[in-house]
Amino acid sequence: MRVKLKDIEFSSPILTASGTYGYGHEVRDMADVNQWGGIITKSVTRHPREGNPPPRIAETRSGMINSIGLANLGVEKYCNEIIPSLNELQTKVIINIAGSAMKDYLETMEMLESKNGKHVGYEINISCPNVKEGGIEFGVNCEMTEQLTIEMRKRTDKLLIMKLSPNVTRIEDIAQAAESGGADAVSAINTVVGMAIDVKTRRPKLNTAFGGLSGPAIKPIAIANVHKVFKAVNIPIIGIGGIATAKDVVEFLLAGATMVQIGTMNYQNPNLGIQLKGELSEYYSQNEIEKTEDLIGKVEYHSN
Amino acid sequence: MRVKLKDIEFSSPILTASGTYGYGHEVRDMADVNQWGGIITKSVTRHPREGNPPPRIAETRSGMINSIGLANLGVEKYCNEIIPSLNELQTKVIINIAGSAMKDYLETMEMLESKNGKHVGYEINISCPNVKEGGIEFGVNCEMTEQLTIEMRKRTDKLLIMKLSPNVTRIEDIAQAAESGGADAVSAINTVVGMAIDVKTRRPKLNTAFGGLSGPAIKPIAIANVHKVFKAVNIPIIGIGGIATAKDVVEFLLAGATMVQIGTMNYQNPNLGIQLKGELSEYYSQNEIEKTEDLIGKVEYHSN
Amino acid sequence: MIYREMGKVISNEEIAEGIYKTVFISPNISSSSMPGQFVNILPSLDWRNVMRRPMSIASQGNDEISIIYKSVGEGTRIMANWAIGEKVDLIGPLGNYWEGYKSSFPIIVGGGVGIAPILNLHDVLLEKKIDHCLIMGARHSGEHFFPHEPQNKVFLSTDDGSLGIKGNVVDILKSIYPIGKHSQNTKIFSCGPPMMMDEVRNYSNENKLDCDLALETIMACGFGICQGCTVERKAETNGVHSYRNRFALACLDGPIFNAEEIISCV
Amino acid sequence: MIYREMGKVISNEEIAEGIYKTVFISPNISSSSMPGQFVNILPSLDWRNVMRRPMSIASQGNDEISIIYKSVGEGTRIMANWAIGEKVDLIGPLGNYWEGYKSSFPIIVGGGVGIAPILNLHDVLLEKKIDHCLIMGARHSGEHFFPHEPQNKVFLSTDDGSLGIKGNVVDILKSIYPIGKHSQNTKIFSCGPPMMMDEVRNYSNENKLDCDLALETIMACGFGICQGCTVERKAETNGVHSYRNRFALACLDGPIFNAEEIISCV
Ligand SMILES: Cc1cc2nc3c(=O)[nH]c(=O)nc-3n(C[C@H](O)[C@H](O)[C@H](O)COP(=O)(O)OP(=O)(O)OC[C@H]3O[C@@H](n4cnc5c(N)ncnc54)[C@H](O)[C@@H]3O)c2cc1C
Ligand SMILES: Cc1cc2nc3c(=O)[nH]c(=O)nc-3n(C[C@H](O)[C@H](O)[C@H](O)COP(=O)(O)OP(=O)(O)OC[C@H]3O[C@@H](n4cnc5c(N)ncnc54)[C@H](O)[C@@H]3O)c2cc1C
Ligand SMILES: Cc1cc2nc3c(=O)[nH]c(=O)nc-3n(C[C@H](O)[C@H](O)[C@H](O)COP(=O)(O)O)c2cc1C
Ligand SMILES: Cc1cc2nc3c(=O)[nH]c(=O)nc-3n(C[C@H](O)[C@H](O)[C@H](O)COP(=O)(O)O)c2cc1C
Ligand code: FES
Ligand code: FES
Repeated sequence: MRVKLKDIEFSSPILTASGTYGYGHEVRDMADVNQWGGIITKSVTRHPREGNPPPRIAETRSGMINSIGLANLGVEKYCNEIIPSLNELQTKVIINIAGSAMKDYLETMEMLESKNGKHVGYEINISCPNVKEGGIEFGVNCEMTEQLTIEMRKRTDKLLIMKLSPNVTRIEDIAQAAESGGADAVSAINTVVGMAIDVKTRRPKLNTAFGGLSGPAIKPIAIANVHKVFKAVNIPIIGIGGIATAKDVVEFLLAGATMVQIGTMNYQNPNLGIQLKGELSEYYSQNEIEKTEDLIGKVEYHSN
Repeated sequence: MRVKLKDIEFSSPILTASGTYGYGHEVRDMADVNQWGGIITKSVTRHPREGNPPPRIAETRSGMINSIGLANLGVEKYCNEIIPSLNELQTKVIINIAGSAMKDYLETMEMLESKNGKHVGYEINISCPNVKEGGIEFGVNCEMTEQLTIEMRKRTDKLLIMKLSPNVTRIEDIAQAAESGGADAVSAINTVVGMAIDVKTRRPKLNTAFGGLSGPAIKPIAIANVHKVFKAVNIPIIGIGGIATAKDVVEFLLAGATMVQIGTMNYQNPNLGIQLKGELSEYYSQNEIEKTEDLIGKVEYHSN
Repeated sequence: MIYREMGKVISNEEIAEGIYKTVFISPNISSSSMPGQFVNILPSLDWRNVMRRPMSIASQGNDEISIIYKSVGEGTRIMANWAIGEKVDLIGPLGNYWEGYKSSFPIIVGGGVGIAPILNLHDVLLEKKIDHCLIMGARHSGEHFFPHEPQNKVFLSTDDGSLGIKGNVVDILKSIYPIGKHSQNTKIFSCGPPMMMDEVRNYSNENKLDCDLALETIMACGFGICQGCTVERKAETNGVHSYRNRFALACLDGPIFNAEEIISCV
Repeated sequence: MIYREMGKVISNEEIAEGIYKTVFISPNISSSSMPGQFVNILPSLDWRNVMRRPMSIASQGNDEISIIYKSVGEGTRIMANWAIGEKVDLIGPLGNYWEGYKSSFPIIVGGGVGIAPILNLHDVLLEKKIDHCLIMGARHSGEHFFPHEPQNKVFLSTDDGSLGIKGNVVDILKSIYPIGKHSQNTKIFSCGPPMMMDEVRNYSNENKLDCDLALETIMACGFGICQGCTVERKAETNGVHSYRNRFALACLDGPIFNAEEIISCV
């Protein structure tokens, strides 16, 4: 069950997905947070963000769409109010950073680096529209992704994970850009652009009209993207999208993921990642799998 | 319920999606095919194609993935064996054409045009890898899409509909390319790239590993794409993706579609399009909607 | 403390047209919950939607809790068919609770699916012998499951006049307590459909009454980790604001908000 | 003619460990179906998966049809819980049917979930008084619901020897009819798991016997419009081939294929 990213060992390959588990302490009554392989925190930005007006979420078939809008305290308060409580966690913590301009990302990381946080790394959410480039997301552009990765790399020796958007023609190109920029790993996928309309009121079910689709509905899209990236890069991949069962975790590993994250299904079952850790370990022993590496990328193509 | 595309009137805005209703006669025992607004036939290509080896389909949460591989008779046999039976249908027929090089598409259309088919138009599937361009799909490239549309336009006065792929960074750009190439309409979306792995056998659930995701799971993605295209072009849009209920049809109309297509759910209920026509007409009278145009694009944004 | 507990269904009945009441054995939630709080429910163990279904607690005590709900969609349809003995995955108690009723004359107003938290408060007020007025609205008599007893300050309204007073709950309010005719310490507690809540809020404003409203927003988690359940507050948005200042979370900061505090009831 | 018909469940029982038999009133399908054909089933009216579940018809006649199935997943779990009187959305009869049994000595071989179409054929052969041999395999006695009657040429096998002959169906075949010991007109009809079918095919080959196999592929529609249910045939692939030549459709061209004709049983 143990798995390593660079020199960091995680007790299980199962992490929380950013934005779906708060800062770890919200669920303490219902789950022993330290049993997760690690916690990836809600995106933090350079300045506080109040997020989008309601409604921010809507249910869809086997999934949901959201447009939370990166609501967060901003990195200053984060350093003072959140880091101390993260430091108390016994599991590995990865801080997710978002921004809308290169400068924001870099300043945010610099401030986080200047604190004595026990966090082991950063996950960089590059699916936010870049204001400077006229609203283009970093995550859809290879040069921007590579440049951002290079600059982030200069500023930290901790784990550096670039989180990829599926809303692109060729995710493998973006993954390669992250790799050549010096990322230690990539994670995939962030949410898929989606929209729903209430036919009664004729209003979009989200205030912002468009949002991000997540949950079991997108699992096949996530598996496809992970596998494409696996064929394109040599750094580890963290698989994300629709995980609900231990079989889903194995499916991501076979597709090429070294670790996975659980998002939407935490809302239904805040103990899911811990439960799946147990089920996965059972699966390993039943199928005589000694270590997670024996599964990673081990999908076997049909021969025709 | 009647709706027009250019000068062609359809008795209902509900069409069959290509590849999900054969050539119309397969279901004659269970559905009065002529009650559909129209039939869009399975993609035909220049040469016969045997399609991909099994397994070709797999179920996923609220959806399915497929890699049929455009199995079809080829346009010559199509002209001789299929067109005569299509000519007997009392509903409007649109022939879907696929290809892997410009030449294929054009020859296929020329041969179809040379027959006295009663079909009212063509839907062009541009989501197949272009062999000349090294496997890039027409549908992901603006210039290729525009060029193909221009050449197709020269060869027919019938309806010309370009079918858009969602597997691109900016679908609106491709839609604009189709519009400036002279398309009468665009349809969206084709399937979303997806993959699933059988954890027992470790084999991909599809022989080709990757396939296309369809069904209710993708509806939010389809609605988002239709709405993006609606904001970008002035030609009509035919909405496709996960339709299962009359409310779903209305949702697509509100998002900007003039007509819709039903795909995957035909497999469960081959009479669905006819049933939804009835339910839609009830919905119109209950909500005092006089004509379909009163719904098209009438989503009302939240005001903040 | 929030519990995730398998509640055992000990009764499940249609108590009015399309309105159901389920009683669970759920000791932890029962002993720790307060009127106004809610539970977040997995309608079935093979539930294929991603969201639980939040329901106010209608009563608690003796190891039991109850909920009262309208069958409006897929989840509530499954709930209406729960069998006796079935185990249901519950998370609760969640949210804040009714406060300030001890030092006031409470007028408590419920309608639509907003009757559960109001009935819960009513029971507590009866138990604590706090004089109060209960007003309940419905579309017609079939939707009521409670007697109209003006003598006990229990008033029912129906849109069609088929039971109690014809009109909506605010029509009743106005007829019993015309504008300006309130004692100083009257406080309104209300839960119901957004339109009704807006009217109740306007009435309270006109009467300069303190008013607490229990709002229903779409919720994914119910315990603060999705940030989806926001309610817009009249908070300063310029300057340095926290993310829960202007957009409060209905599951943590609510579901009960002071009427003065929020922008709208939708 | 293919019908979409609401079949009314008149019985639904567990006839062996995890194996269920359901009888429907379904007049149209009953009167038009032949042994070997199948129906495509919507497990419930609020079924949220996109595919129906194909099941062979185990018997037909008197306005009734029956199916026999193993509870292996979500759909069959719902089916196992159908109540008497429930209406189930069926499409059928679909596919081709067993042929060539009149002019032969049929050996019919079933195993796993492939017992329904074999039992159906058995019944027809009994009715038509056609002498034949029935061989049925299972893992252990609990999965059989039929007597082992060698005197009537009905042989059961179990992997663990707990009922009938220890071994698999091909072990039985070999023991009753050693290689080479067949009369000229023997024909094998078989349905079962892919591994078993492969062994049966090999046995038939060695004995130069005609052999028809009913295959189970994943199906979306069941009536020829999805092209998903392909079985690979030994057809020429060079030159001009039609799309149903090399890759036949199990729902239209099958589910029954001659063993010689196909590449593999998977
Ligand atoms: C704190 C809180 C307490 C509630 N208490 C009660 C109660 O005591 N009794 C009661 O009958 N209902 C209550 N509700 C509303 C209840 O949660 C919804 O009616 C229920 O979720 C609908 O589920 P469904 O699957 O049957 O409907 P769906 O098919 O999902 O939807 C039917 C309708 O219900 C609306 N809806 C769906 N989810 C929610 C939600 N989370 N909140 C509000 N509306 C929703 C949808 O927008 C739609 O219009 C409460 C909601 C909240 C947030
Ligand atoms: C023509 C035909 C006739 C059949 N007749 C019978 C029968 O008489 N009795 C019987 O018990 N079963 C029969 N099957 C198999 C039956 O369709 C599957 O067992 C059933 O669909 C599983 O549904 P589920 O939702 O319970 O399982 P799922 O949860 O969907 O899957 C469980 C397992 O069943 C497999 N499966 C799913 N769908 C199919 C399918 N369409 N065909 C084959 N395997 C599938 C899956 O790959 C998986 O391994 C037949 C299949 C075909 C194609
Ligand atoms: C409500 C919600 C909020 C999210 N917030 C963030 C975020 O702040 N930063 C981020 O990188 N991803 C965010 N995500 C995306 C998830 O981390 C994850 O990539 C996605 O939901 C797919 O996984 P899932 O299907 O398991 O949910 C959010 C997802 C949801 C549903
Ligand atoms: C089995 C299958 C085969 C398909 N074949 C074709 C095809 O030949 N040509 C084409 O343009 N689209 C094809 N499609 C895509 C559909 O026309 C449609 O765009 C897509 O399935 C989304 O709609 P749905 O969710 O309603 O199925 C196929 C889809 C399926 C499921
Ligand atoms: S419902 Fe998730 S934060 Fe309130
Ligand atoms: S199952 Fe659809 S074509 Fe055979």
